[in-house]
Amino acid sequence: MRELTYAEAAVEAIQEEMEKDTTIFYMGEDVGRFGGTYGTTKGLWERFGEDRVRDTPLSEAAIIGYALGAAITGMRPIAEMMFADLLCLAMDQIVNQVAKMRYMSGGKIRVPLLIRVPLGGLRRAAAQHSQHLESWFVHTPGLRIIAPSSPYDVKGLLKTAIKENNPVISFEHIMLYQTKGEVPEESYVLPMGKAEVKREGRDVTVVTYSLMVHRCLSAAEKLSKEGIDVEVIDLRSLSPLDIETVVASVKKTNKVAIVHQASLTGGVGAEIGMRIVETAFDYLDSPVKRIGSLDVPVPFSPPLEDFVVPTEEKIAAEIKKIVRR
Amino acid sequence: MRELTYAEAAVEAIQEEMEKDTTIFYMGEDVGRFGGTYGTTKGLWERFGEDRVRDTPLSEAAIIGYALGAAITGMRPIAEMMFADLLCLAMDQIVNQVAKMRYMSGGKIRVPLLIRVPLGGLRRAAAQHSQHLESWFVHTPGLRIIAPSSPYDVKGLLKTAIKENNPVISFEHIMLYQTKGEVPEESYVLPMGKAEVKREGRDVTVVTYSLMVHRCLSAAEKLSKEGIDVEVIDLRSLSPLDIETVVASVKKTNKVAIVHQASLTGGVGAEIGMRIVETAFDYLDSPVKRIGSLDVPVPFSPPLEDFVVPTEEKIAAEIKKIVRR
Amino acid sequence: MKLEKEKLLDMYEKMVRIRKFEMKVEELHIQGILPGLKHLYIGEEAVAVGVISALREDDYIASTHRGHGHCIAKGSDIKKMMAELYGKKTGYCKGKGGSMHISDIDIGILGANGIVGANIPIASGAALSIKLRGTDEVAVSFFGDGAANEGIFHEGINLASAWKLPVMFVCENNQYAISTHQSRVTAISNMGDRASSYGIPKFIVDGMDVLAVHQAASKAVRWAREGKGPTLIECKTYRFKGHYVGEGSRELSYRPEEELEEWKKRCPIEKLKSELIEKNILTCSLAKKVSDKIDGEIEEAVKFAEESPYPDPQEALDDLFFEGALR
Amino acid sequence: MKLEKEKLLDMYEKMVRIRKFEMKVEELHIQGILPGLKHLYIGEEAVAVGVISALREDDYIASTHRGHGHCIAKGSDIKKMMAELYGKKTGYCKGKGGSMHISDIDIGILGANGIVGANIPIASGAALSIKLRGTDEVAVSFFGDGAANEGIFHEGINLASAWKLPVMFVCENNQYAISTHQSRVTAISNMGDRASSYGIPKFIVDGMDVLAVHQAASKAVRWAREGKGPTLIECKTYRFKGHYVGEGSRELSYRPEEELEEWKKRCPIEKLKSELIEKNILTCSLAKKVSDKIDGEIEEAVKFAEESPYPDPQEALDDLFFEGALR
Ligand SMILES: Cc1ncc(C[n+]2csc(CCOP(=O)(O)OP(=O)(O)O)c2C)c(N)n1
Ligand SMILES: Cc1ncc(C[n+]2csc(CCOP(=O)(O)OP(=O)(O)O)c2C)c(N)n1
Ligand SMILES: [Mg+2]
Ligand SMILES: [Mg+2]
Repeated sequence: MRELTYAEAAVEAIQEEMEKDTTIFYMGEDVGRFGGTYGTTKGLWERFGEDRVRDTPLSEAAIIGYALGAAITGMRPIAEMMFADLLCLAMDQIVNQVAKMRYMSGGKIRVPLLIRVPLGGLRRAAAQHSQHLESWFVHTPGLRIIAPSSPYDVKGLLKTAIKENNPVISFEHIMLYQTKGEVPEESYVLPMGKAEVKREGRDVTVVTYSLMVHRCLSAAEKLSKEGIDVEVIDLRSLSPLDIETVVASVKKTNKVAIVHQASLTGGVGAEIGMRIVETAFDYLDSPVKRIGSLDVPVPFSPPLEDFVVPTEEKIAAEIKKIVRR
Repeated sequence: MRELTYAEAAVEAIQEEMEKDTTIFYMGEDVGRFGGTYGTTKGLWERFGEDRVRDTPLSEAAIIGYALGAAITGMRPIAEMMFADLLCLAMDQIVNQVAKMRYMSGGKIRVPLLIRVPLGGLRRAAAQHSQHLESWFVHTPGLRIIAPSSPYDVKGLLKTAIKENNPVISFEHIMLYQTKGEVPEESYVLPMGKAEVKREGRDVTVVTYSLMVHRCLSAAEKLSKEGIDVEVIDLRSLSPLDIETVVASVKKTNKVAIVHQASLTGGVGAEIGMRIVETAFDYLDSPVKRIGSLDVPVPFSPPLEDFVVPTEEKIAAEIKKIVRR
Repeated sequence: MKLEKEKLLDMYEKMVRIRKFEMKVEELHIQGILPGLKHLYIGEEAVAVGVISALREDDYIASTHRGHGHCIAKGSDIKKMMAELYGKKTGYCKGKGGSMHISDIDIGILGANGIVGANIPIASGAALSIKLRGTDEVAVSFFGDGAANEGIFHEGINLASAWKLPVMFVCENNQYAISTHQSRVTAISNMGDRASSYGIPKFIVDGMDVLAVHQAASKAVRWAREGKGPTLIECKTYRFKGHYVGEGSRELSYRPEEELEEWKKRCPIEKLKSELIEKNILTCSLAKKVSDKIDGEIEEAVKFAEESPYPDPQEALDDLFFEGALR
Repeated sequence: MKLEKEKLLDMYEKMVRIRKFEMKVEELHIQGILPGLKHLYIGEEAVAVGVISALREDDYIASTHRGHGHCIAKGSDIKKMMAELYGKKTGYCKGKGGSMHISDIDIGILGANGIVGANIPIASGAALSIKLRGTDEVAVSFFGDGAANEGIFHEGINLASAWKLPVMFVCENNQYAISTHQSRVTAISNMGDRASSYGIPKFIVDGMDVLAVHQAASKAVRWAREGKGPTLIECKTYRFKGHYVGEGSRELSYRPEEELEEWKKRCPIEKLKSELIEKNILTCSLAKKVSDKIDGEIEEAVKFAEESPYPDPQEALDDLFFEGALR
């Protein structure tokens, strides 16, 4: 099968949908001719022109508010925040407006709006350019959240997100954009809210998403050589959360770790962990283990950042501890 | 002992500190002669004048940014957001600036800054005036978070918060401001990060904070008549979290429920629950139970809001289920 | 610009409807019948009616916390509005929204908004939608003097002017944001002057004079429909009541009684009434008829609301997501 | 206004120091030695030096993502700066900050900032602090043309003008925010004209002319110290390099080579140099001496950074909270 980068697969999803539906348009900072700082929109401007692929000023709150206004009056906007830390500048529009608009209207208004958000540390970009803020939005009723980890997934999930008649936030790890993977030529979609068992295993379940999927898979490979058989689940969506798939696995392995790059305290891992405890308590042989970034802002210096973010080694070591408990 | 309202006790704390230290000043919307929409600053303007009790324009991001700039250059500001939902407009300043400033400077800068935040539903104020957003800030390294439930606590904790050389957010439930309680004449402080066992009990531990403390205590009274002996813990601070007190109680009762008014998914209850699971797994007789608001924006209509927010009856019923499991 | 008699009478009637609706709301709130927060539009009727009477039915408006007047001027059904204020199932939002969130997308009301200034980009986004669809509606954002100091005012208007969107920014300058007089929190007197930061036309008008407002708005509408972009209209007005119902005596801590009395003398309804009477368009008996008719409507609205059921508690879980098919 | 010879030479030297520091940073980055993101100040030296040379040592500045120039102009130790860019323990922030977060509170540098526009209220807060303490320092916020479209620009400046704070808002208008020319995202040409929205004085100056910048800044400083409040200074300038190091050929997708070449002819350092030579303040041999001296400083800085240790990984956990006593 042909291979695409994650960035290319994402663009392809958008392009296919924009070709079919002229109400879809794209807006954000440097998304036009520049193609997005991280290549999020490469080629779209050339194909669709500047009416439908719109460069905005530095005005994050306005970007989301405009997209919302357009979404409720017949358009299907895709709005981009250049990176997740900038969500902080648009929280009112996202949380107080976008997420609540339909509900507050008593179900009369529809909000078909996709917000794309590149994110992630490990780029030595320091505290204000490295945050994983997904848990805030998981805590916000009214939003759907996806966090695809592969070119295949990002294409399929973005297609669905664009077709959705509800607001969706897509968190896309910047370190994934240049990774390659198989993407079929034929059109396909992936359902939101469906996790994928990336690797089957008997001894322990590891639940993760986004970039950490890859670190967990490497850790699992390494552990398999030591005779530990790890099941790795990629959540793909965080809202809705496919707790069934997770619980089914936990019922099999009786042990579970949750891994994410967001800082540990208050991260999505807490929610996932509690759902497991609530649903599968009697199947658990050991406490649910959470592995996340250390609870500090992301430091700049490489040895510091590498210490803060979960590494393959750390993940492997923690899994081993659980299994050997 | 004399009785004060929660609002009065809070004002007294601020007044005492402002009298001792002229670098303390207060800023926010309508906090001057008007005394704060919820009476948060009643009498301060009369006593300290408009230089030290400053009415701002509607500019939430600027309020926090100004307070930060003043805090790092020799002042000790207290900044108020009129209600928690407005935090959404100041997230960049709070999360990207205030919380990270010291760390990013390598520990050179100090940020003695208190942010006071009235909050809370049950006022029929609907989706944009009723949110409990504390879990976002618990997930933000670099902030201290308090959520006092009584006049005594709010005075003691605010005094400490004002003396702190780190940023503190004080979440104060609007429905508590007019409640009364004993407050000694003599000056006192309460340490941050110390929970209080509000009621001792043998059968089950209930962990809560802010307004829900009162609903839990009523539920506990009711249950005591049915022979169920509930221990109620008021966390008082959410960062740092006094997990020791919680765990000590759980080791005694072997059963635990966490109750908060924030919506359930991704709420602080998940973090607290996971900490319990991580530290006291082998002592748990049943899964940790979380009780929070239902995962929808807060609706306006009284019967709807009352259905969404945990009631005394619901809390009691859930506790009973745990104990009878 | 000469307005037809019917139009003038319609404007008059709408202003009276707003006034009487708000007075009833105040009464019901004070009686403890209506829950929640309410911000009355009394005194400012000329702004909503002046602007909205310059619009077409298919144009959009985005409203504020002080939004009843905009809704009524745009043609909302006051029965459904009243039911919403009661928290009843028959209300505009099935009781989920309340006073600060009434919307009616079918008649172009994009919603009241509890966050000051937040409607500015939303209305502008509707204008972007209009432009992209190639139709010729316009969108209006109403907001106060307080909102004009929010960052979103700046972001929202700048982008609309860069993109030449058909949106009108209407600043209802009643001089106060809750207790805070604008002169204490901004160094300029006319919010309309901020238009120059965005290179757009401004109109600064007497917001107690519905005809003046209407005239400015009509020019702005034409400007927008011709594709020339946004405009900023500042209407100098005053609220005759406290910031919210129940503020009571606190009001007098921040604004002098004489100031209030002065402004009350400039009541926009009285002003229009005497102008219309002078022009022989309105007579005292016709005015009485209008008044009676509206009293009847309001009575009916209250009755409708009273008799409507509350939503079933379980309905709190509905309406969060659109559950139908994907596009 | 006549500047003393020493002052002029000092300004010249600072500009050269900035330029050479940045060229070294570019080189080290391209060699893969420096991690992370870097935004070079090359071409804009006259702004930082022109403004900061009008300040006293005890005045405050708040800087941007493109902040090396401000720090050097304010007197930062380039050894500690370079060490920070390397991520070393001896850097200004012990390696925790990196290029976008260098601060030195001891000499009034409140910090570079990775969030565009975010320093505007922070500098203003320092000005509030000055006013409350009753001292006479001033604070300066630097920001770009892009930042001038952020909501915080509006909120920050409005409040400073309402409170008449001693703060100067310096817009470094290099015409682009990353790839986006200001004319595509705002309808006006001079960001300085926005001063009128806040009733404050504006200065619109040639940002390639350090003496013109210095002169405007000096007036603004006097205005601030006299308690008259904030000012907005727009400096028209241009960055000679891509938005960030490593942007490479993408740069040419958004700005024409000729434009770049035109601006390069207006190099602020060359301009000052020839003016000083003309005035017999500088000679070619003195210029050579300055250049050599700074080359030496920079070599030393690189050596210092190279030889410095990385922080111990565990140190990532330090410095989050002040752990000392309460006040
Ligand atoms: C962003 C925001 N800040 C503060 C509030 C609280 N608040 C509600 S109305 C109001 C005053 C608004 O003043 P203005 O914009 O002049 O409108 P007016 O009430 O005078 O009609 C305030 C401060 C809010 N709802 N939203
Ligand atoms: C609030 C915010 N939006 C977007 C970005 C991403 N970004 C970094 S620099 C930049 C351009 C800034 O332009 P300008 O203010 O003109 O400064 P310049 O880079 O030209 O010096 C952008 C968009 C950011 N860091 N912060
Ligand atoms: Mg007002
Ligand atoms: Mg620029």
